[in-house]
Amino acid sequence: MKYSIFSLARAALSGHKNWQRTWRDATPKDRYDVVIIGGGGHGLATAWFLASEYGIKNVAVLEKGWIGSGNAGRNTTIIRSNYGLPGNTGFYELSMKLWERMEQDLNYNAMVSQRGVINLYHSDAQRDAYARRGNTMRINGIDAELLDLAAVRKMIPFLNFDNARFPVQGGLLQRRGGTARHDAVVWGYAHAASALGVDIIQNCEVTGFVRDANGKVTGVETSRGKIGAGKVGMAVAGSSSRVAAMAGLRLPIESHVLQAFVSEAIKPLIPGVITFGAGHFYVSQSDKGGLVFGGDIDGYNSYAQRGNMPVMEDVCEGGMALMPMIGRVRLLRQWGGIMDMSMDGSPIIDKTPVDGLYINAGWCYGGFKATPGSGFVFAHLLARDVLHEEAARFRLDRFRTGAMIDEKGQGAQPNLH
Amino acid sequence: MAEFSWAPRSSLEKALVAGAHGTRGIEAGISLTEIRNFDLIQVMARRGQAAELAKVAKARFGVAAPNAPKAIQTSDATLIWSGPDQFFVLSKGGKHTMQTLATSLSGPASLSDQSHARVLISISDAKARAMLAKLSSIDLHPDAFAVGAAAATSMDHTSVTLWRGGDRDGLAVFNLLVFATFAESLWHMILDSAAEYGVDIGHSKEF
Amino acid sequence: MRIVCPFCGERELGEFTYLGDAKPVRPEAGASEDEVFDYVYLRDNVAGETSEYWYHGGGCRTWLKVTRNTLTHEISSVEPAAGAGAAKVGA
Amino acid sequence: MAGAQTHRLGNAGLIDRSAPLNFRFDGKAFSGFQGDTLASALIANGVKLVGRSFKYHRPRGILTSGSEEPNALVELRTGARREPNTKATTAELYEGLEAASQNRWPSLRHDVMSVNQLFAPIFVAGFYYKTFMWPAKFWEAIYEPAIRRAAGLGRAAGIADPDHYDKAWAHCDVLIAGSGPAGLAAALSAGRSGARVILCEEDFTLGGRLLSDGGTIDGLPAAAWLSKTLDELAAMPDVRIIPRTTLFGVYDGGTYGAIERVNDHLPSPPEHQVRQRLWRIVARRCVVAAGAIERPIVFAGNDTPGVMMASAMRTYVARYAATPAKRIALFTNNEDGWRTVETALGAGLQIAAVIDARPDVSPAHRSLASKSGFPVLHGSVSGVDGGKDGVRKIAVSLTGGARAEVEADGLAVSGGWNPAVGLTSYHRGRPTWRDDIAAFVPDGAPPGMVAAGAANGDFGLGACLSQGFAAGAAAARDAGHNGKAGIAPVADDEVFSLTPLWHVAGKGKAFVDYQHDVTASDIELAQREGFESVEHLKRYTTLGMATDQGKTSNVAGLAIMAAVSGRSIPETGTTIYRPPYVPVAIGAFAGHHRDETFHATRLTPSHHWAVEQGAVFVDTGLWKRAQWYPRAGEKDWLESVTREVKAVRGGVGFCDVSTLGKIDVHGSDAGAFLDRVYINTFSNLAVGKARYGLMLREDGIVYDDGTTSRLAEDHYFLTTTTAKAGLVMQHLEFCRQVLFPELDVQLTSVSDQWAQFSIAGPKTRDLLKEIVDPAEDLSNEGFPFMGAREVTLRGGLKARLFRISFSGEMAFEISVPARFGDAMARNLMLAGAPFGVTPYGTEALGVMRVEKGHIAGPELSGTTTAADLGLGKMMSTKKDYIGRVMAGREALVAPDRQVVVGIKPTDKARRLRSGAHIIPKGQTPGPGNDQGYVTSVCFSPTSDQWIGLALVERGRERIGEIVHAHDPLRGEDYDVELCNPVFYDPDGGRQRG
Repeated sequence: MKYSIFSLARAALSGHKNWQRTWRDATPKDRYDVVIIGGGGHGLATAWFLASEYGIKNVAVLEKGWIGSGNAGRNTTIIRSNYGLPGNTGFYELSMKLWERMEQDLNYNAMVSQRGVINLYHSDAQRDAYARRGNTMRINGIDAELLDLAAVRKMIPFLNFDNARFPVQGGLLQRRGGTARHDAVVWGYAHAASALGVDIIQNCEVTGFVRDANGKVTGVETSRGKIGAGKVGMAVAGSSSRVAAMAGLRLPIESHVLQAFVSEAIKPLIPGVITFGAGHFYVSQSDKGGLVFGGDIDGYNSYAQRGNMPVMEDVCEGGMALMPMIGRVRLLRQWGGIMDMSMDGSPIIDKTPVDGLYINAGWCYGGFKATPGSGFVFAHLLARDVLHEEAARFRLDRFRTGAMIDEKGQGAQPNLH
Repeated sequence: MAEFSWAPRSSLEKALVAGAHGTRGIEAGISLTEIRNFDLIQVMARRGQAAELAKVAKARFGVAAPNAPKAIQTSDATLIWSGPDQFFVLSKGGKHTMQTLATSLSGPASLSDQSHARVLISISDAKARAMLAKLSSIDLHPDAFAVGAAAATSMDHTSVTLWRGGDRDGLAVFNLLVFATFAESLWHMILDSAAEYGVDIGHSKEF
Repeated sequence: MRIVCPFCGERELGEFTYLGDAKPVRPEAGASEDEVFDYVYLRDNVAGETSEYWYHGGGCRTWLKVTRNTLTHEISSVEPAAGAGAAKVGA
Repeated sequence: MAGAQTHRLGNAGLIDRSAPLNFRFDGKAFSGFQGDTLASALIANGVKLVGRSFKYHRPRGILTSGSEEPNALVELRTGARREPNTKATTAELYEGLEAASQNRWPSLRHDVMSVNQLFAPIFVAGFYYKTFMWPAKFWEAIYEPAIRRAAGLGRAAGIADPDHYDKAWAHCDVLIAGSGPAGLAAALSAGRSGARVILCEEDFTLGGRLLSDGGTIDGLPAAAWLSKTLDELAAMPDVRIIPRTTLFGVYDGGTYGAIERVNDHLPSPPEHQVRQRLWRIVARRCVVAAGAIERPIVFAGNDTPGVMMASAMRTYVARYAATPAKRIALFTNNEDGWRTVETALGAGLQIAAVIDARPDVSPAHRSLASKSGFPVLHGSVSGVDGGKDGVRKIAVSLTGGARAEVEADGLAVSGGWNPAVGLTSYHRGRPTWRDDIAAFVPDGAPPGMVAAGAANGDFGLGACLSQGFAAGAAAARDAGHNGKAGIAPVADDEVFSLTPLWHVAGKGKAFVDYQHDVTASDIELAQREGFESVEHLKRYTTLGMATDQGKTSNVAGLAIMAAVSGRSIPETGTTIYRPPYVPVAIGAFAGHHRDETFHATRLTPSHHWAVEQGAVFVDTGLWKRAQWYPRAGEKDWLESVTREVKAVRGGVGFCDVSTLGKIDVHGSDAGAFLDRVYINTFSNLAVGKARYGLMLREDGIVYDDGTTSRLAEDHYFLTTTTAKAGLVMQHLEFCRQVLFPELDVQLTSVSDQWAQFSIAGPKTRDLLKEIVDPAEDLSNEGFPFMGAREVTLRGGLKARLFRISFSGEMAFEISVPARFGDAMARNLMLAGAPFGVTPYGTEALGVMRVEKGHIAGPELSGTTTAADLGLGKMMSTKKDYIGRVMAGREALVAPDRQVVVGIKPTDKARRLRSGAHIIPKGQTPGPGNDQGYVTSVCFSPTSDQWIGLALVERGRERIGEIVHAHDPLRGEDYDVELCNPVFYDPDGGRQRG
């Protein structure tokens, strides 16, 4: 059923008794052309693009729990394409353009809201680094503005301009950046992919790979039986190392916990996404009214999906340093996700050394904004066996050759990215 | 020729204002005293020389140097554990300087002068523990941190050395070595934490 | 999280800095690019008990080898890391 | 004058009638007493309508008496202290309190947005995912602003919080959450055993349900037992009870978070005191005695003001002597609900009827009913007639199908009790289902934690006491304390007979989640659309996501989901429990770390002297560094900086460079050690000499640079950049301890020990001769370039002198022990006065380093190789060192890498800016020809134009080429020439002279 205000009004007349499942509750078939491991945003987007762009509809998405139960459902919902290095810039802009048409593509309101993303700077050196980044964006056709102090004051007057330890000097603004409703992205892709014939199979955990005599992957073993596959793509974020290990692969990835926080709902207070430049704090306000905020990863390997107090304090300290008006707003809930932190802070989308197995991983704490782009280029790779031109540098062997994409310049230590 | 004055100046020279601070009209719950102008030498065993160092140190100081987080009072110095196979020698009046220690210790140990790298603050009175609980994550309960206990630890994300000296008037005395360039900043944090209890501030040339 | 420093006793997480997996051993001089690549970049990234380097920088400045479960954060042992990453010459 | 407390009982209660308090709600004056909450005081004044719901703006009244309250949320206080979403049920009344209802306009009684109720047929769960998509541009412009305005609850102050917060640590053997019978019994046994105990109580009065439900313990009335117990605990020196404190989270290693509302019960905190304190409690064991939360039953009209939880109703009557209603009906499915009847009757209130969903009622209650003259109806409440002024009539579906009506002005509801399973589930343990109480009980609690009493699903007073006592004793024993705990307090256990009832089908909206307006039909819709997983249910309907985190709604919601999806409740499962247990002010997590004390500040030894000189300071990491020293009449920073540079280049100047990291490297293998961490060799450095060194990360990228001097055979003095000082120390310790344990090396940071000054300019020697003992030979022969040794100053002070130059001038760096740093600055001014000595700041330092083509932070970006920086030749081929192998990877030695070059504008008047990109001349900028960027720029007084450094593809091969600087961010485009990065004195004659 097509979703619209008219269908809603019609449904209201019948007490909403006629709505169908948002996606079909599929049971696994014996074989698919493509099996995607991971029913998060990336996996579901990949399936949808396979079906809609590349005409490959005999596709299954296997999800260990409920769809969107990983990082897709535990992030701070920010979308942006303000990256500074070749390889990242074009890719994230591709993703941004796909965000901008997502709702019409999917017939699902994911509440993509381009209210702007500003990264504040507090020193000349930081300004220069943002100038470099912003110019990269502009050269790549992406909107970027470098704001001075007066402009920032006008735009977000409630920051601490008067007695700050690290006074704000300005900011790099991407007006097209913003937020999207994370769960709705998952449900929207599931809804649209399912409508095109993709099987979404929940509560189906992959426990191993089926290999032929040459070592080629020809299917997966799952908690719901063996499923054959022409190709297998993994999009399992924090579980990448675990799944890759089933195929005998070691990855340049560590799994880390990133915490995020939401406050009680309050009336509109914060316009877009604001990122503090002198501490670990970024914040936006959800449509429901909660301040959604976060900061740095905890810094140690973890699969626990929860973190500790030092980071919670660090983040709130950043918040109080930047906008002391939030002192009496209450933190309502904290949670943690498993980040697949790569060795250069940038993602990996590539074939693996194992024939038939494709990898989509290493998104660090930035996977949400990549969702549509990741799905698009991963679908391209699975369909055509070549990397999409906007993902050409996300090769797995770049660590071996030295062609890293290291935005933060921290080197082979994942917890510093 | 210009007349040069080489007056030493503590990092707290400006920030420390002697007298009362914080809540008035109650007996001060915190006493803060900065001890100025001391000698502090870091003694580190050379590789494989820890036993030898222990031997010569015992000969030099008359008591065994600490090999666990303790502060040991000798007749004219305090030996404070600062890490495995290393300790500080804290003294006054030039009794234990780089020069005087080198003669006895420099075989099995490397020495590094830290006399100017730290500020020494003594914290005491009835609310000392309550105030320190705002700055220190370690357990300072009398059973857990007895007289002579020491810790290499952090306050306000800054490394410090903390040890418990002899009690004064039946109340615990905590000594704190703070990095000199952080001292003014941490001092303000201490004052903020102590203000509610009422503070008596001073400085001294003696321990 | 609390880590029992073998020298200082139990201390708060904030006194420590994490580095990473303590399993890889630095290849000796003359090792190939492939060997060093493996050491620098590839990780088992275990979901479960693993040994890792932590630095007690906010305390006694000792590098520690901590055995910790990445699923539960429970720590089962802590020891000095002295020599843990040294090339196994002649091995 | 405040109105009369029309709904206050004449006696009883735990309020202090000798301490009347005035307060205002929505501008109207009222009065209450010390010991009231805002909610109890409003009830005492007959106020029923206190808020509006989130989506439909339905009128709402007070539902509970605790922190689980979903409805009675107010904006407390005014101005900068305004606190949105404050629960009236936990806010302590104080003199002058001001509160306002929220989420309504123009007033609580006449809320325009209640028109939303008309659209309720469309505003079902998730309706917004299905619409507002066309046209795409309308989302940000029209739909979303409207949604945002309508959503949200209270208004934040919008200006800086004027109050202070702090954070503290506490340590104990046994931590106890809750001071009800179970918690107090645990404190008694643990305390008597000799354990260090901390007990946190959320309420401002200790006692938990004893305060409302009374009872008999050890033969004493509850109040007497409570008072005796508190006296005993107070006498134990290692038992600490912290009221107004909620244990909100449990973290790793037995670390717990608690929030103490130190002064929230006052209009504002007294001077020098904090508003709230965040506690980080380290405990060996924890006993959760946080009780249980009574749950509503979902029926049409269950959100009408005047419908209240049965336990809350009797709390208001018994504890606060306030009467929510005069004629009360009870709807219960369990025995415990009947206590409200007993309390109400005892207070002289009328009972209209008891509607009991169970097939049977105990004979005792049956006789109470007949004695007191109220009917007992077997059945369920199917509707409520009432509105914003409260309940008028209650519709009842009797077992068997008949209908009845009850006239009442208050309806007490009890659907049973849910143990407070939050804390025990925060390490992702999933609670288990117990059929006998139809509730989840703790399971999989974090290590060291147990639940006791009602929190463990055992609701009887006797069970609470015995379980709490046993848990406290066991916890103390586990923590190593075996003292005599004595005998547990004894009380009888009440019967808790319950017939599960979650949802009464009927016409009209039946609310599951009051605050988020989630109804039973929303849950049915979610199931129909496939959102069957409880996490999907929560996310789709927003069930349990409000400020109460579903404390009253979650279990009912999943029970309804279980019913419609044909699964059992335990099969349906719970969502993940997440801290904090109650919302906590963000300010409390920050404590002192806000505003100027956000981070520590490091001051150089000459800081206060520089302040006297009028320096402008810049933040460099945690440091405050003098950036330049403006003089009267100078119009801008550029003029000051240019003067400083010229003064150095033409005479002499000095700069405090104490911020550099300084490390003593001792030991017989110190040289061998440095050979392994630097790309170049230090073991062959002569004593008395300094050398520039570059270190890589293990991935082959440049990590840091600095000069290292050899002061003795076994003693090097290493310097790092300011930015990397701590990290390099950590890295070197890793190398020393972990990688190269066989080497005899000792490392000590001496960054704070030495005050270090750079003295630069052709007249440097003249100045030094004034201050250094005349016996010291400072001539080129006696102290050549890159020399390093100890010297004596006039007056006898020892200093270290290094003949190194960052500025490219004849220069020395001089170090004195830090307490002499202030004197050093003053003495340099004195000694240099005849030569026009000029103090200079980091800006002039930066200008001179760019003029000399020295790399610094912008070039050490963490992505550049030694060769990129023009330092490839330093890489020794004769030894192994950190990063050597990875530095050889193909992409890191590729010929088309971006490398450091100089740039100067072809138009000499043109200003340069860092961050501009380099594009080949004549080409349209695009991703394909973006060949690099400008890293550092300055106005060079020496060249009399702007100059800069840039990282440019194949830059060194292109010296002399004119390229295009493209800076669309700042709307600038201009030509620059690629040139040798050493603009000044390229052959280095001046620094050697």
